[in-house]
Amino acid sequence: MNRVTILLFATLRDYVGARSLELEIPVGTTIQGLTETLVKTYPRLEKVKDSMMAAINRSYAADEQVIPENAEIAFFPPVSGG
Amino acid sequence: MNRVTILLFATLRDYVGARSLELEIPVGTTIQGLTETLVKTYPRLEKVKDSMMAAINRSYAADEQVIPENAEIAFFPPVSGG
Amino acid sequence: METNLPTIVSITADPLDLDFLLAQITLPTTGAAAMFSGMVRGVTHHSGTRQTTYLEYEAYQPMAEAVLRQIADEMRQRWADLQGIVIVQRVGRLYPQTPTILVACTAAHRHTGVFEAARYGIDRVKEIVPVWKKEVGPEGEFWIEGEHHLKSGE
Amino acid sequence: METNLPTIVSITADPLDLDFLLAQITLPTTGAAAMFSGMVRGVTHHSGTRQTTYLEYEAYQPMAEAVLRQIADEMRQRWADLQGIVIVQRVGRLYPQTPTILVACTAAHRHTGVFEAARYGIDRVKEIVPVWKKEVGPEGEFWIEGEHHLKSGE
Repeated sequence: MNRVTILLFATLRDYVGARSLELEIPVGTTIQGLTETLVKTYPRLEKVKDSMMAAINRSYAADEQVIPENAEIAFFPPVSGG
Repeated sequence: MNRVTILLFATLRDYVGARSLELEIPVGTTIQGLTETLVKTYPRLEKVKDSMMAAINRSYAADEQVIPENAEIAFFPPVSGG
Repeated sequence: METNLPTIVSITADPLDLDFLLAQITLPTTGAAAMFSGMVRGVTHHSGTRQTTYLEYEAYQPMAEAVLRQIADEMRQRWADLQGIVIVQRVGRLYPQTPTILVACTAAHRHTGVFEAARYGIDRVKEIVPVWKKEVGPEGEFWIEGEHHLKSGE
Repeated sequence: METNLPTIVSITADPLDLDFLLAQITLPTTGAAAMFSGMVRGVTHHSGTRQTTYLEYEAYQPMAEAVLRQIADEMRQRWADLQGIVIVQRVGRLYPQTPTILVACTAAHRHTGVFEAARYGIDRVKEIVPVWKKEVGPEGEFWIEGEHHLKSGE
């Protein structure tokens, strides 16, 4: 198993009810796989999962990207800075 | 006769040797006419007279414009602010 | 690309000091600066009128600063004459009429792309920097979501 | 054109205070500002390298302020969404790396022409505002002449 940190921002934090999670995931899990796992655990994510963005170790990550060991993963809605 | 004030800026002030002049000019004198009078009196203006700009009462004035009574006339080289 | 050219990127809770930041990117050879600043609107006219009491800005700070640096690099790649670049995003609780961001760039002369570069910089900030704002007003609070969905490679 | 929109034009010997000036043109409905600032170059690369010790700026002040106001009017005519406008030209003895001018304009949003308007403003300043500068350096002093010869109607 691979132990990862998951950071959540803005609306996603409200939906999950936490700023961060520590999770054990199977080696080889992709961003898409982790997203599906989270949506099962936190059903309120269902309605925003198509617009959710992900980062691995502080870089944007595509759905199919495999999560490396001990990664810092972040999920967030479309950005609105400026 | 028409009594006018003439203000001079930048290089023109150096060529004339004064910041301002008080002059009596014939009624009906144009900017071009006044320019020719000044060039006769201050020959160093000869080489810059084609690029000299003029204002009457703080507005840009064309060569053919007639100078009104008691006007404030200004002559200056192309501007270089900013 | 010269390596000693100043690039200042920051996510900060401190007020923006434009004069100070501009001085940081003014070299002996600098003659021109283009800048963009955004502010909190207290009143927004957009299909009706909305009042804003304050905005609460939040950032994924380490990633946000890395992305700001990436944007500065993109600006330098596109406008080779740029000298200094500042991109500073303020976060925290920000009230109407408060500057929230400064994007600034300098060059020897003004016809070098400084205006286009500053505009590109703020456009990219709004597209890819992980910062979010929650709007708080008389009718409650809600997160503002951006409209940009990233394409692969961004 | 609304008449209560702030327009600040000035020829001044005082240092430019960008934060203060920006605040003067930030309304409750303002969300974006584009700005241009010019500085004295201490070193100019242009067919060789020239050193500048300082510039001495001179203005035909009352006419210059009237022309600045005319330029602000032109900006408003061309970009109807502009809210506030600042055009401040500093004069006197100015040393390298000192800001000499600020052209700034605000609007509710950034896609309203603020960048184009600021650029138009500085271009017009350099064309028609009666201000001149004398450059003083190790090889003596000389007046810098603009290249723009006015066409009728300007």
